Amino acid sequence: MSELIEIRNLVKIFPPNVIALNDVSVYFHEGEIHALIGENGAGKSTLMKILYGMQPADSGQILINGKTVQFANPGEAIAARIGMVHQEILLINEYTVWENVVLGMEPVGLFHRIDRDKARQQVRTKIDEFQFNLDPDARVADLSVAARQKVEILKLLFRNVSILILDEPTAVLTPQEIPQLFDELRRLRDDGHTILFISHHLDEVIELSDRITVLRKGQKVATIDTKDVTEKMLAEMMVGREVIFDKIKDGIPPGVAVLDCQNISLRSPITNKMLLQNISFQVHASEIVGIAGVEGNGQLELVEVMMGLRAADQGSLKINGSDLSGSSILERRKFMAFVSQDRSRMGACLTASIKENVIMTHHKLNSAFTKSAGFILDFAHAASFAEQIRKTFDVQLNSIEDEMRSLSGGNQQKVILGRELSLDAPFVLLDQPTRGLDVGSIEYVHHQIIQMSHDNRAILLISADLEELFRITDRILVLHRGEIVADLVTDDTNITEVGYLMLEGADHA
Amino acid sequence: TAINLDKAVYLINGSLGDNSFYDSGQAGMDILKNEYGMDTRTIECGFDAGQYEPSLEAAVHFADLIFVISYGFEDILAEYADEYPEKVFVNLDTVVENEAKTIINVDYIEEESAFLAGIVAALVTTSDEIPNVNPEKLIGAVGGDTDPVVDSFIFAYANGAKYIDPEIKNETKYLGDWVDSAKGKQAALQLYDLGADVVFQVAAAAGMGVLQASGERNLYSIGVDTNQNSLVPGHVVASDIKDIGMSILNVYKSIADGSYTPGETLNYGLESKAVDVVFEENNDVLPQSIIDKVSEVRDLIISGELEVERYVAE
Amino acid sequence: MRNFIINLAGILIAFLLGAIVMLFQHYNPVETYGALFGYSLENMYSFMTVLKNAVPLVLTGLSASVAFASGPVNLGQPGQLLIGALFATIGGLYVDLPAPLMIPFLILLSMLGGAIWSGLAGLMKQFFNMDEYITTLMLNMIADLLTFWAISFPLFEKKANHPQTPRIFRSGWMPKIGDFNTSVIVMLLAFAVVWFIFYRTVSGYEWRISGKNSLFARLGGVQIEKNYMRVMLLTGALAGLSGGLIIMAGPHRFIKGLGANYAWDGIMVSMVANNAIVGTLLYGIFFSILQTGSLGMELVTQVPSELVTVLQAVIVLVVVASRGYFDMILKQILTRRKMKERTS
Amino acid sequence: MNVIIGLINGMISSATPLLLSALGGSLTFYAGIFNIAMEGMMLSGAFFAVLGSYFLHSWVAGIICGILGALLMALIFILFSIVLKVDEFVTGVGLNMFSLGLTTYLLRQIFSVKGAFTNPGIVSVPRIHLPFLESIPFLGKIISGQNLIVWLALIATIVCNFVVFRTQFGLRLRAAGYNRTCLDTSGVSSNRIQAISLIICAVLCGLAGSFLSLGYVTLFSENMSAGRGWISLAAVILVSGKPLGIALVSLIFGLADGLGLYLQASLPSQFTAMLPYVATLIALFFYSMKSINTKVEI
Ligand SMILES: Nc1ncnc2c1ncn2[C@@H]1O[C@H](COP(=O)(O)OP(=O)(O)OP(=O)(O)O)[C@@H](O)[C@H]1O
Ligand SMILES: Nc1ncnc2c1ncn2[C@@H]1O[C@H](COP(=O)(O)OP(=O)(O)OP(=O)(O)O)[C@@H](O)[C@H]1O
Ligand SMILES: [Mg+2]
Ligand SMILES: [Mg+2]
Repeated sequence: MSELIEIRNLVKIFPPNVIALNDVSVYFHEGEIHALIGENGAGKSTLMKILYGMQPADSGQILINGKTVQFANPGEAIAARIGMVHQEILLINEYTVWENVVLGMEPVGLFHRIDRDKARQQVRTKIDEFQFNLDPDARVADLSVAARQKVEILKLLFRNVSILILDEPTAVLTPQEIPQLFDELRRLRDDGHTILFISHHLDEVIELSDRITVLRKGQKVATIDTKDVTEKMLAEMMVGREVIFDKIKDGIPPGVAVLDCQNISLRSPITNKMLLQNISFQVHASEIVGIAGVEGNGQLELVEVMMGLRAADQGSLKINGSDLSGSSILERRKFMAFVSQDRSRMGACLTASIKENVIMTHHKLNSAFTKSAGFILDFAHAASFAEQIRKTFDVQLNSIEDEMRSLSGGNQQKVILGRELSLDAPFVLLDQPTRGLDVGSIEYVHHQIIQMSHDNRAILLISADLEELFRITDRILVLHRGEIVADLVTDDTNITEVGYLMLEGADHA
Repeated sequence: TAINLDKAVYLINGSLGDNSFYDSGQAGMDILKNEYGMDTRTIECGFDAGQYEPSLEAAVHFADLIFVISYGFEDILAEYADEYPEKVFVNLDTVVENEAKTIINVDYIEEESAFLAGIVAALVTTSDEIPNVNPEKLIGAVGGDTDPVVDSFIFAYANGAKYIDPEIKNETKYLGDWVDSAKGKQAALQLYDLGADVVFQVAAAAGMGVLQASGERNLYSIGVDTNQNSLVPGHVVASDIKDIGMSILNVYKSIADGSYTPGETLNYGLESKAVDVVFEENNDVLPQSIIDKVSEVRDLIISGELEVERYVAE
Repeated sequence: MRNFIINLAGILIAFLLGAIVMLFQHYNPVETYGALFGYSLENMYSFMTVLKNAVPLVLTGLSASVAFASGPVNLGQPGQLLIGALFATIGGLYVDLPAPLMIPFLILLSMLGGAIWSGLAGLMKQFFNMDEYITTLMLNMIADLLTFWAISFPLFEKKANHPQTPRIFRSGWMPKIGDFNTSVIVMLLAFAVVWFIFYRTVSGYEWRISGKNSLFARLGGVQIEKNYMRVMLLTGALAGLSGGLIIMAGPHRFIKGLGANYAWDGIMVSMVANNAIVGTLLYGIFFSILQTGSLGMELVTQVPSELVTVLQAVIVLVVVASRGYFDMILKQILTRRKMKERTS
Repeated sequence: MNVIIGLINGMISSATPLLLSALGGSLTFYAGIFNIAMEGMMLSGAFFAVLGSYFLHSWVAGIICGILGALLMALIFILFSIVLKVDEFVTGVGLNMFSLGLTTYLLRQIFSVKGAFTNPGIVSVPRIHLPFLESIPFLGKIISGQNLIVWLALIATIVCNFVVFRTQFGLRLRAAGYNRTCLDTSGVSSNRIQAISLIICAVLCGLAGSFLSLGYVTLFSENMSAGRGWISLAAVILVSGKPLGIALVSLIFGLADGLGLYLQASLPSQFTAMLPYVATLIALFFYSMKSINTKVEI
């Protein structure tokens, strides 16, 4: 194997004080699958973005086939046959699959009119060539996340790239979808493509990759052949200490029913499709109930209905006997803590200070945060509260007056957890709380969730990560096409069964 | 008391560039500067209430002779005139009395010239000599805004037409705008569509659109404030002028030779020639009979035999 | 402090560009700028004039800043100013109270007027989901025509030569202390109140957060609709107040053209100040210096007034652009320093 | 009859500048630019059109100069908003002010007048007379005799509709507005697309300005765009940029404008002048009600 890409002494600094890459040197062989792992903020995405021409490096060199290159924009990288699928999916929802795929390489006819038939045909050929099972005319907005990811990859293949960069491609996939992706990636490798991929799932890394590079805090720890390592070794290299992955939920007997959802239904006003159908379940004190399901099967809608962002067409929601079905969000927040999967839109205000982020909701519910009959904020109290969260949750930060976005994702999540758990609500709604977090942070969050259950709280955990569900829940509900198709006791089921239910629903079980 | 005539200020509440009223005053100032060697300044307040007082303050510190157009700021002008009795304030187009009775006012009797404009319009619309004129007894006017000065023009214009033939009706459109010439043109076109043969514009820059509309329709229009007859040759039949510049010169001369009386109000009507209807450069579109008729009425007004009703804003 | 220096540098660059234009036109820039600042700052009278003319700029600027920073795109300051002025005028024409009552009464009335006008846009948003950005623009035009009608007909001063109302009762005039117009005190009070509300109260906190991320605020229990309406009403009241103060401090009557471009200039001030409350006050005064001083430019050096408009435009663009540019340079410097630190 | 024909012709001529600048605005709207500089571009276009026509004695030169004048504004917009990353709204406000100051200043410097410049030496854009169609009753008087730029506006509408929804550029244009990072990572510079959309916008606004100063009337007056840029922005937002929708809204607006002048017989002119703005509010009401019914939370 020859060295296809060589990265020499790359340095990238984000002022004022983040050194995202600190003298990183690594090389990638032609025709290998090379995994990049590391904790959140280790610099993985940054390294790949620099390679893809999305960000300039502050110093260092990139050589491709021995020649120094410097891409000013992704267009140049694509011309050099490098393509990247981003951590967050970058597609245009309003466009169809084929429009997304051909964007930037459209076949045109007279007057630069897009030759639609030809474009469709070309896309269909690519789809067939790689056995992707996609409809070129489907609108991306209507696709599942897995399908969208395929569209992203298809888009790169359409550009005939030989080097594919995939930033956390499995984060949004179900267990059943992952092997399919891996098959596709292997096939690509065998075709001669080089694949660089980032993942936090060490089992996947070991299964798929040929070699692995570990980054920690902007520096390269090592590049190793996959056959020489175990999951445990990798985890330790990443975080610098030992990590355990066993089931940690202890079987404390559940208490009284705290959350009681009955017959919640929701119909889409646009398509008239049932988004939620007769959802009924209970969560008891000290109990952790998981909701498993492929993304897009009603999780988002369920969260919206429960939080009061959207009114259900029918059904009731009670917590500790109080009917909250028609209540305002504020009323609900007296009973519910909420950690969302979308930190930047729902979980935090990134451009406000950390202090201002932690007092949200508290400022309404806890009179200690305000003075003069609730009109004036007590900033001294807010500051001491923020400091307390920083200590209790071990948040790495410079100053509580800094903007929230100056924190890494993991630390942002800690701040959010701190805020929500301090609310003293009997019920906690967690929507993919560990999404995009690294192993160390996930472990921390899991222990916090267990801790909550010890405090007698009722917890509902929505997660696409089955391992997570099996690790910390008492019961698992499976959501399929807006319906709860199974209510299983975690100890009496297994990953395969749940995975099957997620994909096929109850009818086929 | 001798006042210093080296410098003068022209202070206007609006902005130059109306192609008529304010600009005509500026022409007078330019003569003072170029022919009499004065150091002159013009201050434009752009209708900004906050600018008027500081501008007046600046003016009194700059010169002893101050020409002002004071619409809306009559009170401040009176205050300043009382505070600086040794300075000469010449207030153009309105009448402001201060306690010390020092302000010289120039009041234009624009009704007299607009009356003549109405006579021209009436004679045109009833003419059987002028090409393209229909028999309908309808004339039109386009005003910039509903504004007492505009209304006094139109009031007298309609009266002038009735003086010729009581059956003549006048239709008026207001633009609500002084710069939008496209809108001015549209209003004029509507008037022509209604059957008017001649339209009088009282709309400053927006009125240019009126004049051009007359060209497009091969019909007629009457200009305002300055001689606009040549702007659309053969279609602007006359212009109702208001020569502020000339009055500035007149007042200057009376001050220079000491013949002025502080506190006097000068009424400038047709007799003074500061307001008039002019036909020069109109490409001789009008038959001599019309011009003669206008001269005849002008003489009647000047001699006092015919009194033109003054407009009173309510 | 850093902010202050960056802004100052931006202003200096803008002036430099202005100077180049003047040189091209054969005006002496030193003399011209001397006249500009001389005229606005050289004596008490001119400085007091600057302050008085800053009142509407700062108040409409605060209105825009609070609105933009809280989310609603209230561009209705011009209309709200006019309606506020109209309300104060009506109050001042028909009610005669002793001054200590009259002045607060008219102030409140003008705020009410502005708030009604912005509230109208707010209601259209709440009930019909009509974008306030368009409704406020349209309401500006409608307010312009409505007030013009009011001063031309029902409130018209008989025998006036110009569309205008009679003067309001003397008790409604803002008192003057020498050349100092007390409307400036009202402005400073309003500034202090707005600052306090925005940075110290629960509502202000909720507005600021909603302005940055409304979904987050909503999920946090903030009642977005209620706050939206409150912001619209408060910002309308501020713009209305500026209209009322123009009447009470200035010509004491509603005349055609009143308010000129103050409200649009205020919106511009808030943008140059990046919607910061203190920045709005400072830039409001700064633009008042420019506008007041432009008189001096014209009088002393005869630079035509259009050039001042051009200069203002250049200042707006360059100050904002240079702020971003300096930020970039600062980042580069920090990066370089960090690089050195790293290697040593 | 004459009155109705007049009203329709008035509607067409009021609508033309709005339509042209709104089409420009629609391109920048699709490109994801919050562009309020149409007013300034149109004004600059109107001034330079007169300048070109007067000194070069040709309306073609006038239109070209008008377009160049608007392009000058677009280049400044690109410099500040795309190169220097200044907020688009601020850039637009600054630019509109700059355009007003510049045209007024040049008017004084070049033509030595303030306010308005009109001169028989300005060559206006011709009207297109269609002798065959002229004889058709009613319609003939509408179809024939329209200004060349009116026809250009009609063609521009069709071309814009085609370009936005059918061509390569259109796909990229809309992509820039929906998700510019996606476009960038597809290998197409979104900055470039945005810059091009601004340039085309300037061409259209330059035409709109030329229509104002060389088409409908033949003169330049200070601030003669008189708020049309803002109205066209409202039109763009009202129909979310769709070119055919813009054409309809512009016509409605033009009709309201002319109707307002007619209704002065029965209402004070200030109220009739409100008609176009009230019409906009009503249109917005229906548009918003439609979208409220299909609105999904968040
Ligand atoms: N516009 C921005 N301005 C400043 N910092 C930013 C900006 N965008 C991203 N960041 C930085 O990026 C980080 C978040 O980046 P990213 O979305 O990749 O999260 P992450 O690396 O996944 O975080 P974690 O590893 O903790 O999960 C933050 O630490 C922040 O410092
Ligand atoms: N645009 C940015 N501005 C400032 N800081 C940034 C920016 N992007 C990334 N960072 C910082 O650089 C560091 C590395 O970020 P990077 O996104 O490369 O991490 P990562 O390894 O991809 O993490 P994750 O696994 O969460 O994706 C982080 O500390 C992050 O805060
Ligand atoms: Mg990453
Ligand atoms: Mg008079």
